[in-house]
Amino acid sequence: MSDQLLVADKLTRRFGGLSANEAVSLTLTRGRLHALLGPNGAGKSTCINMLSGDLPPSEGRIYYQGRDITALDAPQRSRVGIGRSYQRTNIFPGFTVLENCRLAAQSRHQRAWRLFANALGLRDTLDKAHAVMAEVGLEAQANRIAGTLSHGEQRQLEIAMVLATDADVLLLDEPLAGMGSEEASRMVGLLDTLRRSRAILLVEHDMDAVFAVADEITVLVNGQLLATGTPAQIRSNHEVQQAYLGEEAFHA
Amino acid sequence: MNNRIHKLTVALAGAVALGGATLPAAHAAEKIKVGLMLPATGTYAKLGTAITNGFKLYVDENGGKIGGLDVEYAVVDDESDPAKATENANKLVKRDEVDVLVGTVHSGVAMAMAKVARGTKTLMIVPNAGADELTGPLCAPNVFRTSFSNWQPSYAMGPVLLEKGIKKVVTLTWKYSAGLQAIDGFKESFTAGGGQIVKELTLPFPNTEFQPYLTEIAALKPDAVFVFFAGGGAVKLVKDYAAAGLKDSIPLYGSGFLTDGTLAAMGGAGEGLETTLQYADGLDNARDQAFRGGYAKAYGSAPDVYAVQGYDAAQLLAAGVSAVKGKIEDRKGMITGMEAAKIDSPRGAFSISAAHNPVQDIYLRKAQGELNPAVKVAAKALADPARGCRMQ
Amino acid sequence: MDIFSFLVQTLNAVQYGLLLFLVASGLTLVFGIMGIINLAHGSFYMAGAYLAFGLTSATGSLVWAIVLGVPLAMLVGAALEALLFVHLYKRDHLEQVLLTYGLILIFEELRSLIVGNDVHGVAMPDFLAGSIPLNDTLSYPVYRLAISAVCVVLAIGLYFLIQRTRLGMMIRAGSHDRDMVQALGINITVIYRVVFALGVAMAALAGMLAAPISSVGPNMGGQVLILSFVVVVIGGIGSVWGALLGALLIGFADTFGKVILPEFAGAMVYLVMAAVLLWRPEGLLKKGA
Amino acid sequence: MTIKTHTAGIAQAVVLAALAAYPLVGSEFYVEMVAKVLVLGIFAMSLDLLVGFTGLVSLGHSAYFGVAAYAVALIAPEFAPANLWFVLGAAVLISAAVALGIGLLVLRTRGIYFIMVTLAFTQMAFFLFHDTALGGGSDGIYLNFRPEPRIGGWMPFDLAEGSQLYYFILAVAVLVFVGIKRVLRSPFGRVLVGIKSNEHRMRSLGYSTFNYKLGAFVLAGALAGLAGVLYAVLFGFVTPELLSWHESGHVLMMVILGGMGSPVGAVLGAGAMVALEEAFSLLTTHWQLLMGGVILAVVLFLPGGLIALPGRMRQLIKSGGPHE
Repeated sequence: MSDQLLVADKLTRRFGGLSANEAVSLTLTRGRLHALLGPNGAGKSTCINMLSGDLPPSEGRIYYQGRDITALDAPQRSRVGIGRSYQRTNIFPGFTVLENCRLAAQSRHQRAWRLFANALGLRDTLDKAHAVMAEVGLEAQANRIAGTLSHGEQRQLEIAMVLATDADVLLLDEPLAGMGSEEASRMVGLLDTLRRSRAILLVEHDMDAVFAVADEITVLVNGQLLATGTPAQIRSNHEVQQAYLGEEAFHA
Repeated sequence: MNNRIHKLTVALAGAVALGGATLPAAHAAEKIKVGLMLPATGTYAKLGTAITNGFKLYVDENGGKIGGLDVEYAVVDDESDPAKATENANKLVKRDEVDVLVGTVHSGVAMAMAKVARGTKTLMIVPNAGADELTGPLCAPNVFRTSFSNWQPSYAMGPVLLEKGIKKVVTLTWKYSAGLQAIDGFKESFTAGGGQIVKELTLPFPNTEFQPYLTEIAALKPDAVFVFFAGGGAVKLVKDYAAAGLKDSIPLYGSGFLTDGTLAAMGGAGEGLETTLQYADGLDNARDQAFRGGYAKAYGSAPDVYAVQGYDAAQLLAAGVSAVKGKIEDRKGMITGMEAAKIDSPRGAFSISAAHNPVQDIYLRKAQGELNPAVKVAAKALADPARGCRMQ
Repeated sequence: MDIFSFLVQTLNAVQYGLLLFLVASGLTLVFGIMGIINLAHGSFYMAGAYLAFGLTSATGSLVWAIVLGVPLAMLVGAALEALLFVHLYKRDHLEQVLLTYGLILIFEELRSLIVGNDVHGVAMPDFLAGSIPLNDTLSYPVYRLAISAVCVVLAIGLYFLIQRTRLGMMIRAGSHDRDMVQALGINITVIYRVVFALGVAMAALAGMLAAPISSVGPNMGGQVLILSFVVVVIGGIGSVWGALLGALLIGFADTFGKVILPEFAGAMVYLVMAAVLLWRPEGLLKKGA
Repeated sequence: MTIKTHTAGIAQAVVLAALAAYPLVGSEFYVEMVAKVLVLGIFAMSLDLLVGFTGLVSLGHSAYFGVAAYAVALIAPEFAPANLWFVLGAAVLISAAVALGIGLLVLRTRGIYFIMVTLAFTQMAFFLFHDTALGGGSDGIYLNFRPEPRIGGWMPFDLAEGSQLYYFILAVAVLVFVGIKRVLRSPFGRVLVGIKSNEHRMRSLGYSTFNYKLGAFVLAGALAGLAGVLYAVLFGFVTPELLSWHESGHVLMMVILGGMGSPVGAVLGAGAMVALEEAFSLLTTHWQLLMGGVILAVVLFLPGGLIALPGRMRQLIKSGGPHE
């Protein structure tokens, strides 16, 4: 099944004696958006960090298109095609929006040895940067310093940078955090478009957004996988209701 | 040669230094311009001051003149930093256009100065730095020394120890050229007379944690220990040596710098130490007594060996200037005059060897209170072997 | 090396290590709690030694010199913190390095201006002046053993101060999360001033204690500075126990390096440091771990 | 923006013209001093590549400078001039190789630990030359003849002649300046600046930052080596102190004084440092007191260095001066 892009097989991560993730398995498929839910401290960040290579798992394996990539570090995974955004905005605040995107695009074709080439003269990279800015709607802000953008725009930039790396697996850590409702709905629209050609893992608190956009949901509690299924299955799952969602949320 | 006065204007925007106005100077033959390149800061600052004082004392005694010429000074603080030495020497030679370069304490810095002096044919007098090379492989017609070679004082110690019946010696010094050369000098005369060097201990400069070496010395149990140290390191070694109880069982000997200007700080631990050097306290000569009186009057303190070396640098220069009757453009004549000079030094008269190093008596001294009175002459008119010197 | 020599060398190593710990502990405290790299720490050591020299000459005893000198050093430390170091908290390491490097130059020149360039000695108190014979040739100075004892007492004292006292609690809190401590209503300004004064006083105390067995002279702070940095970094920045461990390690490396590998004695300390950091890039006892 | 680049271009041309014309008017000593400033400028630019652009604060940069200087003195025959191109190439390669070896190890550490490990390696190199007879021990070693830039039988210029040496150094400095500028706008250079800004993000974007940092470290080491070669040729005397951590601190100071993150700033810093030392030492023997004061003042009141001075003044004027 070539559409199964990323497979996590029983990932476990321990910190000292504590297990932050215990045998968590999930599958990301092209064309589908997979949401990761769970209360604070459930181990969502640990999980996404293991997938992106920021944190090595204590046990378990990760496969990308059937290839074992457990041993690859973060840059290598990015180059394979796994891109991620961060919960706390993680951009280059002193650079222009264009340069943020351009640096991201350059990572696909790094040309480190061309010491005397002009980076701004590399057409493919520059075109890519403009393309992703257009895709997320930041084209008009290209020459602004990234640190001066509004919070919502910085979240958009973060997504644009991931897109510029041509990733076909997107690991998005709370992209809606701190956004106004208008910005948020635009972002949800964007996610909807992005999903068509990629596999997306979405960690998000905004329940309405998750249930609106997700194809599949995994619920983590105390580092353990509680349930996986379609939004409808999760909604009706009794354990999930007990442990996490609470009765009220459903009948509201 | 005209003197130029340069003002350094620094345009910070471009970091461009622009040359300034040129002023016609006074007639050259009336005065001699002396470049003093000595440490005014750092570990050797005190030595630099003593040498300067000694030099100026001679000039002042002669009515502000050297060999009949008025003296003008140009002074540079060399910080005892070899990394800046060439540039500092150039300041005096090329910027201030001095007639003679006097300096310095640190051997590495003196080597750099000698390089500049050789390149520019400037007359140079070394008032302290003992590097054997300066009057050895690197000797030059225009480079003189009024102090010593590292080899000299310690070479004189070999026979002294043999005479006392000492056969087995451990040596200890910092691992730097001055120390190693001094040890070599001692080793040469000591082993030639049948003595044996049990072990040569060295510690990294300027480390002063002596305890491991003292333990090793105690285990080796030699007849005596010979060391080369100066300044703060000398103070610490002597105190540690005494505190380890070694002073009474294994006598300590050293090159004279061990106890010069350091006895007060040793606080009694240095009492009775025997060392060899080209100068001593309480020498029975009128020249020395006059010098000491004059120095004390001028600077309010007793002179040390460094002051003597500075004083003699001025004397040697005076001999050169007198030989050409003030016509210092006659470099060759000056050099001949200096080579022939018999310097009436407070340390006792000395002459200049073919390699331009003093041929001098080395005294055996025994520390008493804060003084190093002479016991006897350990080596009469000792000349450095000047190995590798080929004077062009 | 026979067993006797080995034991004595071990004693040398421990004794030297403890002395290094004394200097380094103040550095690691300031480092770990305030996040300040203080290159001028060696200058405080030098100031302590000169203070010992001056006060011993004036009062006639090193004991009095220490009794008077330590509070004086604390005052100076507090003043320096209030005037200068307070501006450094928000700066990066690079600027701290530079500013305190500038301070070294200033302190060294002030020393030269005020007390000159002579080398001085300081007499040790009479009751500690003796030596204990180890065998027929070698004896061990009582004063060195006394210093070791003081260092051990100080290490224990520091442990209690940090682990068991209210000030220590505040210090530990401050080192972990400044904002939280502020929120709890603890006055961080005061804590920092006290910690810095303490660090200065400890460096000065080290200088005063070392004065009788070393020589008091120009540039004496420079060597100690680099060594204490090595100790702090090996131990793990901010960890008092790490500093103790690092100091002992350096004591052993230096002592046995000189005996066993004299050719590499100069580089030995740095070799050990490089090796430790390549093995554990954040020091032996990383803080909080 | 364009006007600004324009004035900067004019300013650079004027400075270059002034530097080129200087030997015609300046005395030998000051020509040599400006040559030294240029050498130190190259040295400072190489360090700025690490400190100002990649965010790696090295307190051991003098190792590469000193190793190359020693290489020149040791490779050159004692009684004859060496071939300039050969010693230059060999010495720079040696520095680069040393930087590669050390870089592989030290780049595993970060922050203050990085500062300290770089210092440790410099100290080791220092003791290597200070404690062994390899390069004349603690007294140092002479380079008796300036190398000859011979290509076959042809000698395009003669370094034994002071002004020709000056122009050679000036040419190298300009080449390094232009070269670094170009490297900084290359894909490689942009990555370095990205690493300084946010290394974590660079990694998650797919850059193996270790390799880039190592590349920068080696490049900086090679350029420091180039400066070391010029230093040895200019002064003809090489001493262990060139490798001491004080020299590392000295060049770091130049970078900060001028304003890090700018090749112009690095050269400016080298010039200002030499000029200040010269001016202060003429004033008093306690000149280090003044030097310390300047360092304090720069860190406290001029965090951007000299290069930021015009901007700050402009701001002051715009805001109507301090009295309003």
